[in-house]
Amino acid sequence: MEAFSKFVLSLDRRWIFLVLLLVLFIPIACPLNLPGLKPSPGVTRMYDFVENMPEGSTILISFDFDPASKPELAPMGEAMLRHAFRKKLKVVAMGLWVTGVSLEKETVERIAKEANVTYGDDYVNLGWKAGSVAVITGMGEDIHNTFPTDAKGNPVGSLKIMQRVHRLKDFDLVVSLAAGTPGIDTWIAYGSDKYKFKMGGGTTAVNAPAMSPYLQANQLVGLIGAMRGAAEYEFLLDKPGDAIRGMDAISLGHYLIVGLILMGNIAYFFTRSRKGVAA
Amino acid sequence: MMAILGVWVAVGLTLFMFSFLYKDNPFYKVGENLYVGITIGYSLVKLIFETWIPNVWRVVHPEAGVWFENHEWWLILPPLFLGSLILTRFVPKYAWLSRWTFAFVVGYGSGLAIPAVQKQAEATAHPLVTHIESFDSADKAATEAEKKATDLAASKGAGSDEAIKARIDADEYRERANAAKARKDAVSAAGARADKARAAANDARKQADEMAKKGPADSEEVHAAQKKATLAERAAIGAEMATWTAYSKSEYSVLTAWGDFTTIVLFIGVFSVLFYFFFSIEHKGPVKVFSRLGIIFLMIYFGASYGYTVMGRLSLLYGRLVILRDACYPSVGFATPVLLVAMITVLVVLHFQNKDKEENA
Amino acid sequence: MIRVAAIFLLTAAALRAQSFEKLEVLDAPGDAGGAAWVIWKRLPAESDEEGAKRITYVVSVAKDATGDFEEVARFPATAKFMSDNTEAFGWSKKTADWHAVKVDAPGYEDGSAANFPVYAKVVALSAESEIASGTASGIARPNWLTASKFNVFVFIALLGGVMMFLIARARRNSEIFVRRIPGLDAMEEAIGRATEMGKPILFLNGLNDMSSISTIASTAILGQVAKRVATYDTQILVPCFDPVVMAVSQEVMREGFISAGRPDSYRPDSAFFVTSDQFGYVAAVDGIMMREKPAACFYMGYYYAESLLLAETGGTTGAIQIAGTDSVTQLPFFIASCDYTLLGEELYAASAYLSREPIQLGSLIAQDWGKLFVLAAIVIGTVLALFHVQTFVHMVATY
Amino acid sequence: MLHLKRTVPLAIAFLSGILLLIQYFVPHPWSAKFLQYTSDWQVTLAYAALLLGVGSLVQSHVTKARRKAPGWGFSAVALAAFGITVAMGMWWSVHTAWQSRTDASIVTTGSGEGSPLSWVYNSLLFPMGGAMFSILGFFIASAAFRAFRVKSPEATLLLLSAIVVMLGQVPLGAHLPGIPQLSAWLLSVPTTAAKRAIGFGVALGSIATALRVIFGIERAYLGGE
Repeated sequence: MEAFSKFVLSLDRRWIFLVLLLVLFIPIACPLNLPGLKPSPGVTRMYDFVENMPEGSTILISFDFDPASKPELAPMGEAMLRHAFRKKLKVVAMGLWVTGVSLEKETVERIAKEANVTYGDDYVNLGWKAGSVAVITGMGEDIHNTFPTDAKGNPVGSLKIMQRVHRLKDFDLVVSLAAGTPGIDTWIAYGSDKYKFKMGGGTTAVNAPAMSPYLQANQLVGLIGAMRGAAEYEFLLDKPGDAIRGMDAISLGHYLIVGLILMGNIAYFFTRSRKGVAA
Repeated sequence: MMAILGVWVAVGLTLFMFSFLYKDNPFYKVGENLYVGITIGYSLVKLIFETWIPNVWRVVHPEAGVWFENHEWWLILPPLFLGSLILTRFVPKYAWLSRWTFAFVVGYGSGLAIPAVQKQAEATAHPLVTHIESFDSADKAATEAEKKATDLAASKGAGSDEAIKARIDADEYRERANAAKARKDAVSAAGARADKARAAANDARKQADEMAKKGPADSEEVHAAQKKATLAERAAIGAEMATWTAYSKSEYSVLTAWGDFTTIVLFIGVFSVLFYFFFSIEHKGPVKVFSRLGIIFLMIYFGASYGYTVMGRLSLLYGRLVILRDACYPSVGFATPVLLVAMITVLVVLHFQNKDKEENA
Repeated sequence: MIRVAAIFLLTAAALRAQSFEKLEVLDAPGDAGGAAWVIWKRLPAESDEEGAKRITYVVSVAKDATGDFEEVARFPATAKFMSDNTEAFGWSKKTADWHAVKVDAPGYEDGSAANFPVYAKVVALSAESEIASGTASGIARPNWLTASKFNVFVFIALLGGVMMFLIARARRNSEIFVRRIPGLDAMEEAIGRATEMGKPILFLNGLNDMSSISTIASTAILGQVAKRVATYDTQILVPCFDPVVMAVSQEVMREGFISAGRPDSYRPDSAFFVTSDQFGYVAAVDGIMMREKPAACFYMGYYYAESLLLAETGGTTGAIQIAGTDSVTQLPFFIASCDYTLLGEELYAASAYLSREPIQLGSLIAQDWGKLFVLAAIVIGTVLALFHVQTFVHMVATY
Repeated sequence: MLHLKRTVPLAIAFLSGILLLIQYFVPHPWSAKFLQYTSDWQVTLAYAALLLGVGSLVQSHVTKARRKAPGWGFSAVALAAFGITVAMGMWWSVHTAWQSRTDASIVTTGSGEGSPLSWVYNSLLFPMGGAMFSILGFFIASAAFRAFRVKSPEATLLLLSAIVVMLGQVPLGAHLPGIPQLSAWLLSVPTTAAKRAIGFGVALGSIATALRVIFGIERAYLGGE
């Protein structure tokens, strides 16, 4: 026991780094699907809303984040796209953050390819346009005016989905996956409050507490909070992805830290009691 | 080509910075100095094009100046003057002139800070014990007040001050009675919703069980039905909880008592922590009891906040690792493994070299 | 049924028989201009709730008496009273008898400092009839004072007054008791240890610029530290996040060395600029820590997410670490990784505590009086709230 | 001379402080304008401040490199990185301005979309910043290991509340009886109380410090003679 205490108390912190690195890497290498995920009300409400949308409804997903928030928000986008394509909904994607344009494009194309849907008929990518608030209010009046062409340069009027939607009100659901401002609050203040459409949201751990009042006030049909929320959505969707893996990794990280603290205290306890006897 | 180069550079620099976790080493030093050099260069360029040109240059050369449209041109003189004073620091003899600018900056910050912090001082004053008025008593009080108002209006005239006052009082009582009624109604409404949700959940569960009995228990439909039942049950529990919440708002219950307890704890916490911070009294006697209580609150706060942040920090780290994983594939030329192996090799060689040096010395 | 019909007829009759007693247009007090209040006394027909429910008010405004009146508000008589707008009309009970609607002056532009005339009309509609008021007018003007911030002014004036009084008293009688602050006592010890070990001291001013109060406080502490460093003849490193903070640090340290009587050992390049990028700064400072292996690290001022990156690296070099910050979110990390942490306002108290100058200590005691005031306010407010008396809360509320 | 060194700066601090303070109580549009101008001045002042910073950086690295002090090569890296970044930014804006001489507004694109600096930002600054930031993940583990020990009753509370909240965060913890509720309660009640009290103290302390600056009692920032 003495040897153990000595070892633990003089443990070089670099060993902790190495173990933490391995623990976080395990789920990346091979998925674990740790049990215990319990969907929160916000995520359940969001999932149920999409689940109950009739086939052929249109949904707008706005990717309002940059690569820094990718681990938390990109999985939400993937899960929602998968869900929408599975329910045969028509998806329009866009983004308000210029730094997130390429990420948005890559995500949408990858999931569309996976779901085997066709561009223009099943999904459209409008891309990014400068102005945030002006973009939202412009889309509230006339989307074709705000986005004359899509991200690929096609005239928007030539796309089948876009012939059905002309203003934000025409969408059955608008979702903003946002890492800050412009984001959910911008969409609510300048969009849904004024033009009256259904809004859903996804956000990072840091921003989630600030957004939850919108959920309580029913200004959002649902709210996905942080990587945990994304994992819960994937769980409801029955399609484990990056978020569930991430949640596994982060859970393991938490267990490791708690374990380290306990181990340190056991070691500390033994050295202390020994000293007590000696004194 | 530029994109792949970008990936290699990004992965390499990430690994350079991470190598600090092992120990200070040449890779980290390169990364660190690159970082410092680039950030200063970057902010200098941004400053020139985003501050100097629009705010200063354009005012002197009015083409499409942003400032020029919004401000009078002479308004750039004070900042130009104060800015030049900062530059006197390059001339030691006149360096003291820069103090004028510091005085402006510090004074400005102080003047701005005073009202800004005032906003925090909104009081924590809440009743420590919730008093919930039942509808019956509120209704009684309202009826009485209304009668009094009518009587006064009859005896002293509707326009008299006393009558107006009585009428306003009566309105207030009536409002309170209406609120009590709304609370009462909310309980029964929530109860009805909960019953409905529970029934739906039972139905869903039954259906799922039947399906499992009939068909192969492992089929996808059964899974879906079971999942649906679980979700419905969860919704029912939520609805039942909502009934409870509504109930505890309409009558004093365990939940209300818990709320009061929370308010009292909050009150004691604010009180004792503020007490801990007093500078002019020594921490002994009853003061010690309070300040120790304050320390307890502080410790819980520190622990809880620390624990709460772990999630966010690990997510960040995980995100970086995913980026490193994404650079493992052939499409980007195996950037992560190649760079990792190369770096480890160099570090091992350096380690042995240093060891030799130490032994020779 | 008969009762309802009777009330209905009565109201209709009453409304027909009455007219607007008083209608006024008032400048909205304490604003930047462009807004006015249209107020009028409740009609007698509103005397009971049923009657009030039947009346709808329509308010319209215009630029001049003959101009086009534009409808700006339409609402039932059960809503919009003066008493709902306490920031403008105060808490008197009488205000419940007046309706009040805030209107924008026609033609007003944001930021305009001119006066705008407002002409207003009100019409009371019921199913049976409608009565129109006459036209009232007023001027919407920008104001120089606001009453709603008066409590803030009183509080600041009180605190300033108490501070001046205590400073004056401290000048006469320099015996002032201040409790021990272990973190600050440890500073002296840490500087001594650094001298013994022949290693430098690292002092950080935080990541805010010079206009932030935390930075002002941290440079004041640096002055005290520099004095001791000069006496002990220790080396000090001050990597800065902001160039102005760097220059101020140099001035402060020079003064410290001079007052310790060793102006010749002051080296201006001991305070130097690193970069104004958050993590670039951290990378460089962490590097300095690993190479210079300081005997003591002082983290004073305001910090963001980098707190733990700095303090955890400093901890592994074996330095004594003392942090002081008013950044509430970062305190837990300093607590976990530093030997001593000055919590919140202790940072502001530090330079007074270290300098032991009576004037400074006097102002420190003023902070205690302020806290006493806040404590008293909370207790009084809580007791009154128990009896549903809101007056006190109204007095301290900020707008 | 002493007046210029001492009295004038104290007067400037007093004036700017008191004017900004009065500004808060004056709703008139001119007051808002005054606030806007003075805060714009702060932004413009930054140009001179940064030049001071650049001077300090170049000076310290050049001395190191010239003296060939140990590790001077790394100083050369920093200087080169600085020089190349500035050169690239300047070249790009001059280049684009030349190409579209008719449109003067294009001159502001020193770091705009598609420029070399935006590549530098995405491929160099962003990964390095992200990597430094994510090192926090490692440090939060090692700091917890070293700091959270049952050394005293207070330290025990620190440790217990940290563990409860950590367990409350992970999915499995939600199944431990009482943990999620306790965790939420700790975060909402004692935490709020402590934060609020610290906030009061900080507010009072900064008002007091600000008043000291305005009235010239706190003058350390001005240095000595």
